[in-house]
Amino acid sequence: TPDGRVFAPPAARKLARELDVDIGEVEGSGPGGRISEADVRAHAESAEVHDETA
Amino acid sequence: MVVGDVTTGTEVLVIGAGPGGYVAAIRAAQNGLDTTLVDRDGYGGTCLNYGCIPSKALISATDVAHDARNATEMGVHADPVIHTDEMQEWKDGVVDQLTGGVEKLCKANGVNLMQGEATFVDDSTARIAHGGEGQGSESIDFEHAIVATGSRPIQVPGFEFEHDPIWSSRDALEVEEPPEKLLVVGAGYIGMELSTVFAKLGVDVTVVEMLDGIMPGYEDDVTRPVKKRADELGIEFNFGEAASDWEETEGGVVVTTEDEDGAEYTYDADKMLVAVGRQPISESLDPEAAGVEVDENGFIQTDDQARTNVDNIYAVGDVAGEPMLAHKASKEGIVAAEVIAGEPAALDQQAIPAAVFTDPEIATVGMTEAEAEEAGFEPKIGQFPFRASGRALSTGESEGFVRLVAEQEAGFILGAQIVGPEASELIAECALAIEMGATLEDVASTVHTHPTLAEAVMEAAENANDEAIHTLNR
Amino acid sequence: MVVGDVTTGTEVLVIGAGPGGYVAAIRAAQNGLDTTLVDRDGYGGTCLNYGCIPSKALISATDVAHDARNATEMGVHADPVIHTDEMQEWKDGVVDQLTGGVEKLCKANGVNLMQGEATFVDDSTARIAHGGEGQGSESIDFEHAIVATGSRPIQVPGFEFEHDPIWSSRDALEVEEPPEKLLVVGAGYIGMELSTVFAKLGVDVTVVEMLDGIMPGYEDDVTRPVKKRADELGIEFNFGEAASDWEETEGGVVVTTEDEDGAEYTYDADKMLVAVGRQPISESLDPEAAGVEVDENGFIQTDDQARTNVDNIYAVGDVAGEPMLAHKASKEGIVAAEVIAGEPAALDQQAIPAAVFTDPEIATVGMTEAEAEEAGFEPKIGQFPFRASGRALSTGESEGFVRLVAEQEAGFILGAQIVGPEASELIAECALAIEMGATLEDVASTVHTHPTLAEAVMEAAENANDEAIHTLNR
Ligand SMILES: Cc1cc2nc3c(=O)[nH]c(=O)nc-3n(C[C@H](O)[C@H](O)[C@H](O)COP(=O)(O)OP(=O)(O)OC[C@H]3O[C@@H](n4cnc5c(N)ncnc54)[C@H](O)[C@@H]3O)c2cc1C
Ligand SMILES: Cc1cc2nc3c(=O)[nH]c(=O)nc-3n(C[C@H](O)[C@H](O)[C@H](O)COP(=O)(O)OP(=O)(O)OC[C@H]3O[C@@H](n4cnc5c(N)ncnc54)[C@H](O)[C@@H]3O)c2cc1C
Repeated sequence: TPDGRVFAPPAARKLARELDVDIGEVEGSGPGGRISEADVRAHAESAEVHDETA
Repeated sequence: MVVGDVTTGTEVLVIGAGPGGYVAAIRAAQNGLDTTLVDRDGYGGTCLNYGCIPSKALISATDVAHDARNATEMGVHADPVIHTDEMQEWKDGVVDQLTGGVEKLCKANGVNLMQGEATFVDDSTARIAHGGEGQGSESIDFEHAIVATGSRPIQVPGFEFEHDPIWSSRDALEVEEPPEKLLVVGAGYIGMELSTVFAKLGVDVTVVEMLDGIMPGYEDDVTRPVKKRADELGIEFNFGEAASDWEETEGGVVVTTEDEDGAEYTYDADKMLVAVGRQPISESLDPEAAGVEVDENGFIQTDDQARTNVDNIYAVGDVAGEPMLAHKASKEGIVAAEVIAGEPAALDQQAIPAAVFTDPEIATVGMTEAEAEEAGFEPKIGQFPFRASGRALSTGESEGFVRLVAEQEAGFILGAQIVGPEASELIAECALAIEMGATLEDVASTVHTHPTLAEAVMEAAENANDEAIHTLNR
Repeated sequence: MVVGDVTTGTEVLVIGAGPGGYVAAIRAAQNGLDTTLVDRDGYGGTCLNYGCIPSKALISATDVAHDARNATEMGVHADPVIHTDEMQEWKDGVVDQLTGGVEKLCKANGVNLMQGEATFVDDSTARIAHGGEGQGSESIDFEHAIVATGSRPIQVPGFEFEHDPIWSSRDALEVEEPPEKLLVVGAGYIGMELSTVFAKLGVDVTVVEMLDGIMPGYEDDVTRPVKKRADELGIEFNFGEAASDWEETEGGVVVTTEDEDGAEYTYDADKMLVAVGRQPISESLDPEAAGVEVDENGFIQTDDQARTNVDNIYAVGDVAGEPMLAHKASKEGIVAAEVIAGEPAALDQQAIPAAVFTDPEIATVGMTEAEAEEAGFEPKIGQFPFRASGRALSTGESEGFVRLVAEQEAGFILGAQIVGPEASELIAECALAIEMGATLEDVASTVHTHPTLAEAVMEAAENANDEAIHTLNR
């Protein structure tokens, strides 16, 4: 988005902080790319997989 | 007698018991932190004692009378009389109940309460000066401090509040006998809320404002219904003038104002209310002693965790900058307390709503159309006028509208502007929509109870998508 | 003169111009469909003419008077008088403005309007019988039909509304001269709303109800504040009795009721309002002629696209089943129109809110705690009492509470029950929360304007998570 805003509910934003995920890098599966908690979790898990395989 | 010096210790010292401080203290204690809350004045701060609550109480009381007086169209005939002393007593009762509640809640959550003025000694010690009988002071060591010292009304040089006929908002809220003529300097939200109260009390109110309209932060069409209602109430406005001088007369004042070109005007009044803004309170605390930086306006700069430049010191509420609103103070207080407790909290809200309790109310959240454009969005606008709302018509108040601002592609809602009945309540749904990343379609698809004012939010969303039922889509 | 038979054609025939039908017609026309809307009575249906709107108008007018009469605590002294004839005139003006608006909106969107009673001939033809002067009838061919014929008050055998002292809700809403004593049979929401209006008009109101409390669909603690207020208004309740007989006296009635054990009681009154529920209107339309099935209660069964058992015929609103609410009718109308237009619409809403405009108001959406348990959830409950709300106290109305029901794990909000000031408006945020799949944390993290009643929704969410600031968490 033009102002760098991420469309994600507060709980998803908080989860991202908890999991140390940069929410700006999460791909949202909701309408218009809205990010859900599940998206944040999936991103965190795939990041872990990357870390392990790297 | 001066009490000797004792030093105590606390994990979290919260300075100031307004909506920033007391909320921070309660949340800190809920998180298991040993917490001390100190205030030199009443629990609840400006908001509960001299701000939000007393002003809203007087607005409600005068509204009940005003509504009854203006309901002949509905077949209701009444000639209400307001006994200002009783109204004040009731208002004080409401304030006492709430401030007493704050005290109880603090205690129930295990917050240590302290009465006194805090001054930093260094970044881990403060001195608390007790006023009143048992005068004296004590030192307190802290691991973390939360500064929540709030704000005070700005004084115009020469128009200091110690002069009897010159009122601050606090003085105005305590009036037992309304003046016949009141001059209000400043048409910001506090000036407008109070002008309305006094006009409804039958006072002859004149407003002088330096800028060229009321509540300049808001869009013209948003303030227009408020200006119109104020005109109907007989409030007289003089824009483009600044108060420059005053003189006491028998039992009143003559105030001189000046316009841009230096032309002078004079106004007779019994009292004069100066409401030209508020400024942070930080000096008595001596933040510099703790190494905390204060900007040229007296505000303490903080990051998105409410932290100052000093690692273990936080600042929240009015002293930490705009918007100077109670709920912004509380939000920051919660975040500061949670960060101290080690939780992943942050001031990550997309938007902070604001309400003005004028007649009719104004409430906004997030971006205006212009702000959305500036931010690089191509905004999509939806609007619904209350005159097309069955609920608004059936309550006899149908001025105003709901406007939603969304981004073009997915229709994510970016902002809302509401002027009209219960605007302050209706904005809650809009704020949730923004935080949730809701789209116009989400709001339009949510079933809204009939007949309610909240349907206007749904219709505005439909209107943005050219699908409104109860207004033409253009 | 009988006008000769003409056959016209339309893509979509909408039968009934209430909130189900007129909304369906407007949306169908917006979608480019050639649409005809027929009603045998006024545009706006029951809701605008004899239901939601007139009842809410009378509630508002009597509230203004009642509030002023009960504001001495606030220092407001008034002795309002209500001129019922003027109140009726005002109410009629509101109704006319809205029904006129519906007509204009239909025309502006290109809907063909027709006056008359529709009867199905088969699944692609209806006959429209015109009443009044230009009597006669015409045939109309349709590709799709939307049945939106609404409902009527249930008549208790022997207590038919044609008897002068026996009122339906419609009669009650048109009263120019309030009776001295009114007996209300039925303590459902319509009975309670109207009892309150009449009590506030100074009428001596007695309510008789077969069940053992008011508004039995709601939880006890939700109706309690309403019952308490009704008691304070002097309304007398007699539960566990059913009206069994009545007799006319000079200028009034004596009504006999019977309890479970057959014991009889009698009540004197000037008028008697029977408000024991509503039933669908389908017979005049002859749905069977089109092959549309009607269940034993007269409701037309529909699927989640508002479609009946006949492919090109839809049914929406009261005739299509519970909940019999205007906004449910409108939602179904929109879905039917969109499905006909080939859009992927469905009645997929998670919840339909409902409001009762008693004093105080009740509003609910989604599941109660018991319903959540039944559905297999382990519900998490959060509650906030309005007596701890600064806004509620500062308006002088602090009865009631907000309750949120959520599921245990993620905290998804499943339902809300609100009783108290502006409950009908506050439920909008809760409905959006449910539709968005918001969690308790989402609502708690959304900044809510201070001081507002909507803060109670946020505090209830915090309370469910043991994090409320302004109430104790247990
Ligand atoms: C007339 C009026 C109406 C208002 N209406 C609204 C409204 O409707 N909605 C809204 O959101 N906002 C409203 N506000 C603004 C609102 O009151 C403030 O935003 C809010 O009070 C800020 O909270 P705070 O905790 O930052 O500070 P404050 O509430 O100002 O509290 C600060 C506290 O700190 C104490 N203090 C200061 N220095 C020291 C020290 N050195 N040692 C110990 N204690 C100290 C003070 O005594 C005070 O109690 C209104 C304000 C006014 C004046
Ligand atoms: C006193 C009262 C208060 C109420 N308050 C509320 C409230 O606050 N909120 C709420 O949501 N609901 C309320 N309701 C319920 C609400 O009025 C109904 O749910 C709503 O009107 C249903 O809409 P509808 O379109 O299905 O039917 P209706 O509004 O009943 O409209 C049906 C229309 O169909 C016409 N019609 C019927 N048969 C034919 C035919 N054969 N040919 C042509 N026309 C025909 C009728 O003339 C009528 O105009 C209230 C009801 C009452 C009585």
